[in-house]
Amino acid sequence: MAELDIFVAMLAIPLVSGALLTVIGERKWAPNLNVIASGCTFFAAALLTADIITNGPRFAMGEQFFIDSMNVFFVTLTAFVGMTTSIFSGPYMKNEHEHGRLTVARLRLYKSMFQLFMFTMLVALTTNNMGILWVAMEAATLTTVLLVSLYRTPASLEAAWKYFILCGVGIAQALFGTILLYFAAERVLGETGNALLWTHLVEVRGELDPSIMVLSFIFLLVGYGTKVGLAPLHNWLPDAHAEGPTPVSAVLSGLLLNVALYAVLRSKVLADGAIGGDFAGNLMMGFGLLTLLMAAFFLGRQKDIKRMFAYSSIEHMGLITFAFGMGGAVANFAGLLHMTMHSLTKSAIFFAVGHATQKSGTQLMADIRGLVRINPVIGWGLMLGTLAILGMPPFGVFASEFMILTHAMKYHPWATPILLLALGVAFAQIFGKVQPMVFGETHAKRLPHAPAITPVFLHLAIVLMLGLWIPPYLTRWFQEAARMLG
Amino acid sequence: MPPLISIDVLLIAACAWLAIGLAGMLAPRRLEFISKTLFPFGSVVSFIVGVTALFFLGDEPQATVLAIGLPTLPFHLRLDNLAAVFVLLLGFVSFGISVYAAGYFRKGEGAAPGLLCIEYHLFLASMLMVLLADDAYAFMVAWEGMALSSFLLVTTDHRHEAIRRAGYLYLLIAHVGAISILLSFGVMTGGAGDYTFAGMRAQELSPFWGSAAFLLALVGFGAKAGLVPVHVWLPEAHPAAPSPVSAMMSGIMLKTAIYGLLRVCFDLVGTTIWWWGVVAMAIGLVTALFGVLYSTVQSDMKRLLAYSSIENIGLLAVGIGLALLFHSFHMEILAALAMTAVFYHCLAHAGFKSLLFLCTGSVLHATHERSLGRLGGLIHRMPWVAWLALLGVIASAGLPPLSGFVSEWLLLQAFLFSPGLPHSWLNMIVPVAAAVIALVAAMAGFAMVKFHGIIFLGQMREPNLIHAHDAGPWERAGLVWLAVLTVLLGVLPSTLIGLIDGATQQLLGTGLAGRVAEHGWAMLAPISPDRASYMPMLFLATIATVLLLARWMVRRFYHGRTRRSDAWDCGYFFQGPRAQDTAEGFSQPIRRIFEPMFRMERHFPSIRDEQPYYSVKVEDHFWYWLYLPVARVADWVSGLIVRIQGGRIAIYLLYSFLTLLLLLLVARP
Amino acid sequence: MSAIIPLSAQLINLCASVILLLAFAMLAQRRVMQLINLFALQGLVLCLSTLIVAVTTGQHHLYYSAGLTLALKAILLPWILHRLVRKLYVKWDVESLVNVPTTMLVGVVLVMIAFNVAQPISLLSQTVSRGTLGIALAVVMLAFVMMITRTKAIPQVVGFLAMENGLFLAATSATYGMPMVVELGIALDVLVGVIILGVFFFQIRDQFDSLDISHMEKLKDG
Amino acid sequence: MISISGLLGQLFAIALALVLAPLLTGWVNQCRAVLQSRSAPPLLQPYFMLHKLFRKDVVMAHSASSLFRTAPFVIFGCMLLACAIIPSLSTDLPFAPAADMLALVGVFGLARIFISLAAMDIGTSFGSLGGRREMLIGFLAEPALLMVIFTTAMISQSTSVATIVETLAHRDFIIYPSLAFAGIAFTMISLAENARVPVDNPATHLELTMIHEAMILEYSGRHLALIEWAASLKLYAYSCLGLALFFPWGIAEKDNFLGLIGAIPLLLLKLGIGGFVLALIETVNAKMRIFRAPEFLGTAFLLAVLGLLVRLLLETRV
Repeated sequence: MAELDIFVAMLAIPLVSGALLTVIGERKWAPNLNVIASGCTFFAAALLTADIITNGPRFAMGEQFFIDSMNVFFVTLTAFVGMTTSIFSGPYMKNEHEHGRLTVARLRLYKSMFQLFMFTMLVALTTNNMGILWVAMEAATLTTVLLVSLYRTPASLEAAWKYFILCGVGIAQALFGTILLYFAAERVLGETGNALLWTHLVEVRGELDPSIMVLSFIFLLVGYGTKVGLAPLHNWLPDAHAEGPTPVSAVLSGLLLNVALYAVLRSKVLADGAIGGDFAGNLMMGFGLLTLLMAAFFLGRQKDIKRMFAYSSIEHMGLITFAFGMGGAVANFAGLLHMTMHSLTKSAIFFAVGHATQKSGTQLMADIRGLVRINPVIGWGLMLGTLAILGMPPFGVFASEFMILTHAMKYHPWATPILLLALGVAFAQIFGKVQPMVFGETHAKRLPHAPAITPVFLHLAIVLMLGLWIPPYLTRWFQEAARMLG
Repeated sequence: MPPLISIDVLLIAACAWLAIGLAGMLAPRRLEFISKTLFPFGSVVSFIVGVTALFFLGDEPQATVLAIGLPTLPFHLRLDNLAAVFVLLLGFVSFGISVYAAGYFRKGEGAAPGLLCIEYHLFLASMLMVLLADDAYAFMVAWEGMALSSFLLVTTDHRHEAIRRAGYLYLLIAHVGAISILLSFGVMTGGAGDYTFAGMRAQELSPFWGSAAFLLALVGFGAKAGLVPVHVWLPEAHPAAPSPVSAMMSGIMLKTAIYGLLRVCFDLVGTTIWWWGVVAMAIGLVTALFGVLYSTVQSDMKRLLAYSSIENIGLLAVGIGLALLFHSFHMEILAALAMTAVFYHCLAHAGFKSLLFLCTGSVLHATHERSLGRLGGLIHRMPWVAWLALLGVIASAGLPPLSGFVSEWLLLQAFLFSPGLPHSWLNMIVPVAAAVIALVAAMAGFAMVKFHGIIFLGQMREPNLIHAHDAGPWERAGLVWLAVLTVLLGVLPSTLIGLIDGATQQLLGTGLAGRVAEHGWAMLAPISPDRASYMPMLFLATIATVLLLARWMVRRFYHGRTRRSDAWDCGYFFQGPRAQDTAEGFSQPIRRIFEPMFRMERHFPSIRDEQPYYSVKVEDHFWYWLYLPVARVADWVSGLIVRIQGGRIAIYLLYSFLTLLLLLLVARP
Repeated sequence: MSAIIPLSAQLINLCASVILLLAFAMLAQRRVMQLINLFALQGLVLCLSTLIVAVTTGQHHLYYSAGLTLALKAILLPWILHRLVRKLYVKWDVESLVNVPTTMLVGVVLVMIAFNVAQPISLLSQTVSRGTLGIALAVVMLAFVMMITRTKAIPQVVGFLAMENGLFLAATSATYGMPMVVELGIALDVLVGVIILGVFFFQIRDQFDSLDISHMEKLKDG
Repeated sequence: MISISGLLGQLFAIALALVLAPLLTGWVNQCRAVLQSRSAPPLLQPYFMLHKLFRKDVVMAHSASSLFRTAPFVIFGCMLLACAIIPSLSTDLPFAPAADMLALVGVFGLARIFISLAAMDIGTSFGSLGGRREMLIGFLAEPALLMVIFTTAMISQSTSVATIVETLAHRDFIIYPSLAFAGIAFTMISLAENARVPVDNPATHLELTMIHEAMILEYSGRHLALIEWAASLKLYAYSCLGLALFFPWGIAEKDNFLGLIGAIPLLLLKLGIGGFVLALIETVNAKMRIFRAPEFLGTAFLLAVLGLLVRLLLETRV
């Protein structure tokens, strides 16, 4: 079975290369291996996607893994952003090394953990087992904890510690939720090992006991929600984003949050089936709005650029959660689209931010000035990325925000003022801070290694294209996924 | 292959602009190539756009659907008469501006030429798309694209903090406005979820929701047009931009907001309630009065013009309000009169304001000076610019026989025949509104005399002005083209009203063309010659004849001898340039009469001062009444909310715990 | 619900109660070594209770699960923690943000809440150990409180691990344990987590000269 | 379209204006001198002045530009156009449709802008002071004038001068209170616009109080002559306008040649009385400080608006 091989390859490449990099990560060509491995992963993911598009959903490794149109889309996205991030991190990490901020050993750690992180995320996305999903999420936390603390500065340790404890506790709650889910499922499916398999659960979701599922969903939402960054569980997120190396911030924002949200979505589908009504949806909408509003007001007091964009990620996660909370084909479509756009745009922004902070030697926004004058490409990348993330057409973020807003106007008009207030405030705050960084005068010098600008513009080009034209097969794919989410 | 229809031509034109912009990116530093090849190409496209619209006017609407956009909502485009009037404006005015721009951009000023080229042409293309858009998504994309590209153009010279601030303020208010517009569209779909304009037209809205849509649109488009109190960005952004861009923003972009307002009020909402007109009129009057008052007291030539644009937008809003009022009472002829005035003023203002902004551009290039206090006497060095600016000034002051007068005349005519409205209150208010309009028109004259007199006339206030040079051939050509437009609009009102009448008919069901056409091209009598008429050609001819005849006769019967000498010094020894009125001095009466309208910081010299000086800084009340309080509240809320992130992990855990507990106790399906 | 509760169930309930008691004891404990010992004891009782369920129901994988608990939670983790405490010369006193009586009072309230929340569900369960679901939830919550109130890194981690104990108890009480693959995964995660934490402790002490997490309040907005 | 008689009438009206305008100025000066117990200059003094000025060389400042030289002709042209439009003898004027009342105000505005710009052109302190003050008076007087016109336009449902005059001249004798308000306002505006006491003093050369004179300080020779002539044309135009609006009786209608003949003495009589009244007003009033002028004109504006409201309130139901 060729498809199976592709799938196994996709999981194996990061795992093996992660292990390999642990051993030989100090070699000169190790960064290239990192890029090549990520490229191969993406290639495998693309093949897998092509296969799923033509042949429909399929299982792998017994029933333990299941690839359907919903997660294959996340898989491709994850593999793609993983690849571009690895391209970006090459020169970035070299510069960090030359600045003396990272030793060779740490670089090795970085590369191997990056690959393992990719592995855990791909597992989390493709697993059919809600338990394995939990395990993979926890493993993703562990790998990223090491990545966040890579600099070993007091601040990065503090951030990593908070990240570990808060997400550890959060994920423990998700485990409780998973146990309750198993409990509910076991009463229907019996004591087989299949009771946590999502494909089975979906079939019987109507029969799951509602009172258990209510508790289960609350625990799952609070648990995975911590990782998504829903307010008021988000406190780890800005610290971890700000203090880790920038490529890590990019994948955290661009991928990890998505994967956590994916876990919430899987749970929601089950909860919806069991509980009926809008219980899960309403909870998510409430969390989404709260998160959105809070993050928007947080933005105003930020001094650190990565921290600010971390809050922007929280804000967008709030918006996406709200969209999925509304439910229905259109809102789910919009939510999925927005996840894609946010991943691509935010990671592009972090790429640009990474180079910008390296150039300026600081993450303090007040000290970063005149990027277009030292490096127009990076400056414009940051400017366009920021405009895109703020929902300026013709970038794709606007397309999804447009759909979310219009859908909200139709079904939940009361929420529109809150959404708009938050979006307006976010615009004012972020743009007001980014503009003087990009424009104006500067005294910064050039860097020893030229920045990798391809990823930034590749991402932005895709976002731009999706804002103007979504290819039909992508539309079909989104629609199918949206339908699965109910 | 189907024949090429107007909308196709326009689409191709938009693509051509984009292509020209991208071509600029290929060689971003080659100024000669960009300014002497690409910009002229762009101007040719502009001209084609204008001509296409000219030939289209009066035809049936043409629609098309592009395969881009959202999967559920591809780009719908439609060219109808309303859009065509504005496309006409866009094409012909931008033609002049592009020709001018070909000679304007220099080396070493602001951004790379290639960047300017792409931003400039993107701006043009997005404005065209705004006019063609026929669904909410396409409209918003084009609308924000327009805001974005113009923002980038405004911040071309981003090294100055003030310009960055201006750009920020501009984009922020534009964005808030866009949100409001989007909401308005949302309301107009009436919950049906059909975001095409056709879908919106099909909806029957209740008065409440209709009013909501109207008010949201008024705020949204008002933010772009510069209606009070969302005008604050305009006097900052317009002066900050390079002059061709200022011209384009004031001349064309503001009109797209008017277009949007017309589109919503008369086309999409479907119903009209009389008080909408009153609201629009009231806001318009306040805006006009505010704009003109502030324009008289400015000391920066481009700010002066920017405030004058606010004034003109106010007049347009008044016209729209009046049309709404008449329309709601089914007084269609009068509504058509007001509407024609609106269209005409759009065209007229686009022409003369672009002309004036371009003139300031030439002055800026020649002198590197924007402050009125350092200019003067430039008519000797740059006669072309000075005389062409004089045309703009006369038109802008609303004086015959140029374009500004025609629209003001039409507007006042509409006011004059307003009695007969079924509300006695309205009957009282309308004349008062007319009085305010009259005041505004007269004060516009004051501001314009100040503008022209202080820049071009008198003695040079700074010695280096002697090195100023006149505009180059490209710039001159652009200026002449716009001046010609201004004159044509002034002297051929009947013909032009006949042209744009299709749009009036489309919106109101009736137009003025029939009545106007009866009296031939020379005479404008929209209702009947007994009631009111205006023959600009005769007007112009009489003055010209008298002028020439008087000159000839004086020389024939007496002589034409002239001698030069020093100016009479009235017994004062010192009569240097410093003795002339300053810009501040010129507007002193206005500041004195309308003192409460301004927020002034003045410093008066006292007897004991070692180095006495006088200074005055005029600021906008709205900053202190509206914007700063809002910013302060937002900041205060931020201050409260960030306390959540106190840094203590125990507290974070507590949040998590309490959330869980709360959900366990409270959340029930 | 039958009037006579079978012996096995009585034993399980007893074990669960002991676990709850130990959770309270940990909440009140002021010495770090004692805290670790209490945690080990909790692991032991948890293992015992799993074993009883396994014997009663004959579920094979529960034996493995009990063995895993014993190895990991009663022996390996306490040992690692002990070593860490000794190597790091941690002060033996444990400081609490809130005084102990208040914490206990809060704990009692939480237990009531946990029981109330869990009761309707536990009735649905068919396992012998179903009554203990409420206790499991209470243990989770108490561990949570412990994490909130402790200012040092190690007690916080112990709290975290105690929470895992609660979860494990829940798993056995409600469903006779999770599928084996999941349990293995969880165990692996916990182990790796603790190892990473151990590494962390050294780094934290190097950087902050202390394991007092009140030093780690620099990253903030408010 | 344009009848020969109409054209002749038009040309006659223009010629009459050119001839009568300086005479009116002379008459006002004479009346004023008599009222102020001075010995009067000859009635024809303005003609002598014009002749003298036309003969003289022009002395121009070095800083004078082309605009400075063009302005007098434009101003003269504007005023002549105004006189051509305003019916003095007959309403049968072919030029009348060229500009209605609104355009008439526009013509005055155009002239004002040119004279102000010309004043600023030399770049002396007095010139710009005069220009500024002229614009100040202008922007206050112009809306007030428009309001007066609105009042009359509403009565006749037209802004065409001819129609208004015809309507007002041939109405039944109804007392229009609004016209009283409008009349007072119009008088005040005329005083201000023609640089008369109490707003300005045409005879003054005291630098700090002058307005009109300050603007034309630099003019000499033929240019000054044209400006002076234009000033008297303006006075004539305003007088005729006032007479036509408020005392329209006797102005000939279309195709009424006899009426035209009868209208001439009547016009002279009315102008004579008007000139005397003007002189009287100038004599009994003192010149105001320049900053009282806005109040004065503001009052005129309010009166005009009041007139309009009165018209709407009291007269529309009739």
